[in-house]
Amino acid sequence: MKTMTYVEALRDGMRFEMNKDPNVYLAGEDVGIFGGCFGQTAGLYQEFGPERVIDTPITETAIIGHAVGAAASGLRPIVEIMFIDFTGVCMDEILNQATKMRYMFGGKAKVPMVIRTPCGAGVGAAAQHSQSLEAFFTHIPGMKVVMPSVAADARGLMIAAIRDDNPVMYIEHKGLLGVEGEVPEGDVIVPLGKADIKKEGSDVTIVAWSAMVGKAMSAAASLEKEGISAEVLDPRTLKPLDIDSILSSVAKTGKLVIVHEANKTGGFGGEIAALVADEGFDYLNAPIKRVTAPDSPVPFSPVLEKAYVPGEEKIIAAVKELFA
Amino acid sequence: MKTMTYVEALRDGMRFEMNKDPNVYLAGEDVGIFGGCFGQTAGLYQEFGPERVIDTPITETAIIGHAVGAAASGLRPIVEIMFIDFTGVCMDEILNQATKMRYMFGGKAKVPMVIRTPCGAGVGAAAQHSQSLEAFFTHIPGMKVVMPSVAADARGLMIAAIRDDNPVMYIEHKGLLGVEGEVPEGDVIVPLGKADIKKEGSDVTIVAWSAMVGKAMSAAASLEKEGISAEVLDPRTLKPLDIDSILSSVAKTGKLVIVHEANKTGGFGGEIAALVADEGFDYLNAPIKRVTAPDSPVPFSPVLEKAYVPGEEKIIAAVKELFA
Amino acid sequence: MEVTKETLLGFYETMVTIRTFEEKAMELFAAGYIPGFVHLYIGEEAVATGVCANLTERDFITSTHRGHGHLIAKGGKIDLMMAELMGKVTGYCKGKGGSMHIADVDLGILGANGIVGAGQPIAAGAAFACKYKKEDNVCVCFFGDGASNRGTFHEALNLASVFNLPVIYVCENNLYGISNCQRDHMNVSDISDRAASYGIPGVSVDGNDVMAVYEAAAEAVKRARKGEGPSMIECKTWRHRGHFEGDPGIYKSAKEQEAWIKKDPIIKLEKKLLEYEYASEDELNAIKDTAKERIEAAVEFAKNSPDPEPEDVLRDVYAD
Amino acid sequence: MEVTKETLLGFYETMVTIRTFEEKAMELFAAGYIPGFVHLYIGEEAVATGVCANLTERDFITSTHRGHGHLIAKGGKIDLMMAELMGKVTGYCKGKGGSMHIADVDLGILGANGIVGAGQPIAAGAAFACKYKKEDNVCVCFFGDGASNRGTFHEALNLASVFNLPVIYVCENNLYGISNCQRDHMNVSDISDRAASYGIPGVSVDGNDVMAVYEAAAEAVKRARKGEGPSMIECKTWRHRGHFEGDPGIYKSAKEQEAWIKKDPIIKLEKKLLEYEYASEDELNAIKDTAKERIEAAVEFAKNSPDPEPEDVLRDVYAD
Ligand SMILES: Cc1ncc(C[n+]2csc(CCOP(=O)(O)OP(=O)(O)O)c2C)c(N)n1
Ligand SMILES: Cc1ncc(C[n+]2csc(CCOP(=O)(O)OP(=O)(O)O)c2C)c(N)n1
Ligand SMILES: [Mg+2]
Ligand SMILES: [Mg+2]
Repeated sequence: MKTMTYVEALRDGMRFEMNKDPNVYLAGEDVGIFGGCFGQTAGLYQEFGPERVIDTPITETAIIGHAVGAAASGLRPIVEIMFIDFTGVCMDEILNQATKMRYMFGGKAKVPMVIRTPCGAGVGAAAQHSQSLEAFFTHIPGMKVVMPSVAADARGLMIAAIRDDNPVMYIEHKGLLGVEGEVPEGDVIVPLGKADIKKEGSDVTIVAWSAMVGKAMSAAASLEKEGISAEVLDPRTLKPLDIDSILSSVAKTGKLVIVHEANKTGGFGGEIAALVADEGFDYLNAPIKRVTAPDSPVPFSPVLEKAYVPGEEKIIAAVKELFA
Repeated sequence: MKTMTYVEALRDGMRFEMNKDPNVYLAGEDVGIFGGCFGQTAGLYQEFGPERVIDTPITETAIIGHAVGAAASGLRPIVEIMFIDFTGVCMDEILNQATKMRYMFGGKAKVPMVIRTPCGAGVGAAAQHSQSLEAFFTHIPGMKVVMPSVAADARGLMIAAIRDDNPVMYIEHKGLLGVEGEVPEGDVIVPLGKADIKKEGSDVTIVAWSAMVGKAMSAAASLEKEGISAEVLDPRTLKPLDIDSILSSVAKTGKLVIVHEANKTGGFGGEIAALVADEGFDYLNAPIKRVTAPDSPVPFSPVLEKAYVPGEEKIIAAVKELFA
Repeated sequence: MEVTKETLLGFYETMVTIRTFEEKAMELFAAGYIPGFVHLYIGEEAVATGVCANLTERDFITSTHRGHGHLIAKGGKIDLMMAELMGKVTGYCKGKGGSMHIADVDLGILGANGIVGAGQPIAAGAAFACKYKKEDNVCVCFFGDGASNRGTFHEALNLASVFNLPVIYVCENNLYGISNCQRDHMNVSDISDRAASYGIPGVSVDGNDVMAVYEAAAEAVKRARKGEGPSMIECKTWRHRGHFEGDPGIYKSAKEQEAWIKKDPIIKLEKKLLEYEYASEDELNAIKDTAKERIEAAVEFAKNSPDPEPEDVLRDVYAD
Repeated sequence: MEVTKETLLGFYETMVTIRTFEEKAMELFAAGYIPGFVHLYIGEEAVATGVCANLTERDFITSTHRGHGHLIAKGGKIDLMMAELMGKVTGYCKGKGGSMHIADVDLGILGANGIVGAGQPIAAGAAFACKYKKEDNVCVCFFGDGASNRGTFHEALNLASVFNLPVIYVCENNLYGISNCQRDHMNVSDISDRAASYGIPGVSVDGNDVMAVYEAAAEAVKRARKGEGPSMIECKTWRHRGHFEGDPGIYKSAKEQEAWIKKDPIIKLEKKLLEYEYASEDELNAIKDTAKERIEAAVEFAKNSPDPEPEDVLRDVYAD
């Protein structure tokens, strides 16, 4: 174990695989000497050189499109989209090429590629640089989606994502990059599709991912003091989703609160709620609550942004409603 | 009332508004002399001329992008994306420009534009020409989404969409274009955000939209014979959603089945299930079921396509599960 | 450039095979054997043939919605193609793809594509892989005049140029994108002029003259193999049929159509072969007959093949 | 082209106002008054100034992430801008947009934009509206060298050409897209050469020479107003600061930076004004002082303005 920040951990995951497999390379805007907009790739250019750490023009369509072609021809690209908000620019390449190629070709192609991209509000970057768009990608067959919440997962999921033979959206949260944690060294992966129970509890299940895990944990700590024992579950991978772990937890607690930073309507919280309202209906003894951002673009002003991002108080309030 | 097909009805809606408001124009690929890939715009070029019915190059990004600029400068564009699958090409223009401009500008812009686009499988058009992507658009604040299931709604929602001062996705289903129905003439709109109860019933609520409404209706007819009285509700507009009508229905029936053609995971059925599992939890006496396409791209072969598209039998089976 | 008799006869065979395949597809579509959309390559055979004659199995291509000709020219198996058109489980894609998605990755065929212009960056990626692995194989990207207006064209050619990739962009300018004719969809007459925006060499050739196409492609492929970077070739040609089967093509004038039909690439090549005395009429007919037989056999194979099973729907979504 | 003393002094005043605004923004950002990202226009003032001098309130512009200069040159109100930078409810966007989204639709300013290249098709759309309404107003689209590699550039310029729209594409080539310098992101030296791909006239000018920019834009705006279609102008310039505040700019050489600082557009204009005896040093200083006072007043206004209320989050999502 080693203490590192989330950003160091995800970088270390890339470095580990790049050292291991010469077919792994990294491409994107300003990933080279600049080191990435939030320093995610700092030092990799110096370590691996311009043939494996590649600055591209501002050209998201070609970044993802080229990765599809490279992956289908035997390489394992990691491509960065500087902000998840820019995936709109290359959505066709994600929606209709990367994720569908294998199926359309009758299983006769492999497209192993990782799209690394930061999400999230909280840094005053406003509507086009702060979104949480994971729901889009969970809706695309052929795609996998991971959203680490702590440094260890940032590294372990990165290695697993690179080794996976399918397109993987690796969504890192801007607000977590600087957060430290204990990280195992060496060839340790976090398997895709396995949830992590961050805290055991018996009265209510809180499912949260990415930056919301921390808030759910503080909320759970506060609730504990008031006598409510919350279990906090981080799915870590949204697609494939470890629904079994969620159902087991709800079977125990009978209550479910889902927390995400994305807009409420059409967010992935709906999917989880729907699965539980079907497969776990008999376990439930109270409504399923979602704590999310409101249905607005991300506002600029810190006052508004604070009102936008779901906070500990809102989680606590939602849980308490279930006990009212 | 007049009998017309769904495609005639939606065209008549465009014609009606174009006659009424000179600022309404239509642009897209092959919408002119060719009349649209499925004949949607046939005759409009002849009627309104090349200044108002405009063929564009193959350039979805510029089609939507130009519409944003035109709408913000006082026009009311209707723009066609030939297949909803191609919205990936112009997703940035939809996600970050059209729908966010008003908010980002502090309410000081209006972007009245209609994006008309066909969805749906069933014509052997395979993975890149058959998708049902409505869930994406429901997740975007600032957007409205309509999906007519019958000719009357095709016309009435079209007029309402054109008059709306916001971006509206108008999603027409390829499989419905030739279906006839009674359509009111003149200045009759179907307001956005109002569900339609297609059939009253007391035992179970089936929510379905677009091409699934017809299948839900046949399923309901079959179920009736077996003594199960299904209420069939067509939201017509997914965003804003008439959740009150859905809740009232579930309050009566206690059971909910949601049917959509889109892939299950991340589909809009999850959102409806989540809303009901929250606000209507106390009404429910059984799990919420979803009947949807499986999580695969749309396959080409008719045998596979038939297995892909949710059919009457699957709806019946899902309903019966609730009574087992 | 000297071209042997064998080479020219090889071109002829390929072009005739494509034509015969397409005529059969037309017939089968009309008879209801082929579901969905079918975009035929009739009239454009010289392009795929002349270009792919410069490639080996280790080279890559990306194709389009109008892809049958590219596939055949690159060595694709016509029985597996025909079975795929009919949605059979023996088809190239096990019936999951159909005409717009036929692929043979082992032969470097990275797929037809239903999204106009989508192959352009994918081709850059395949070429990137060639370069990354320090091999001398290359990638050819086929696309239409209409596709040259897409943003992907701009981004892909710029990327290819900046990375100095071994990729050849081949524009099949048949003067129309569905109903939209070139003078309405762009204000340049030679699309190859657009290569200048990327510092890439661009040439325009008669796309109905297989020799002209072959030579331009030979030059471009040589440059690419030597590490001298991307090129663009515009081939001016014409599709004889509607955009897809079922399109009556009302947007084209009869005069234009007639003039172009006279420039049929196969007739052009036939004349040359007879003129050079590389073949007699009988010999040419024999080639045609062989093609017909091969296609008939493919049709038989396809017709006798089983459909996929409904359960197959959920297979092949992910690699594990 | 003859330019009067008044015009030149007007340019000077605008450029100085932009510079002063930006220097103040820099200071306020460092002091924590401005959240988020701030991209400063220092060094590029001649472009916005020379271009917008040809526009009226009825004309449109689309701007970029580096938009303060465009807004000021087009007549934007600096107090509302400053308040917006600080996220105040009195700001142009009621605090919802911030630096990257400032807009004033009434003045034809269709917004700064956080998506590189997104303004290109939007500008075509505004120009489309001008033409559709048969008015003689025009739209100017500002964008960077990096943005000229985006697909939007290609699609928008092609559309503008095919539709013959009154739009002027102004490329601010400051030689870098963040850390990626022009020779690494494209293989052409004059970006204006790309206009040829669309049959559009393109010129390159010294973007630090306000007169050169003004004249090129005058010509292009005249063409557009007369219905003669789109144009492209490349203005070669340099940003003095990092890409955004906080970027130390390690990717730029000190030598390059030094050489360009010497070509500061304001100093260039000052020299000319003194040389022509259009103004004395004192008069120039007076202009600078006035600009400072105006900016200070704007800062006061902004600082004294209230924040939005948390409930405002859900307002302005839809027009009703
Ligand atoms: C992105 C996208 N837009 C539109 C279409 C619909 N479409 C299919 S083929 C075609 C015309 C293509 O024209 P061109 O590139 O010239 O190729 P051609 O058909 O002439 O061979 C269009 C518009 C599509 N498939 N993809
Ligand atoms: C589509 C998109 N890709 C990437 C970015 C991140 N980004 C913001 S500004 C910038 C550089 C833009 O360069 P250029 O167009 O030359 O403008 P400059 O900053 O030099 O004025 C980049 C890459 C973005 N905002 N949008
Ligand atoms: Mg064409
Ligand atoms: Mg720049």
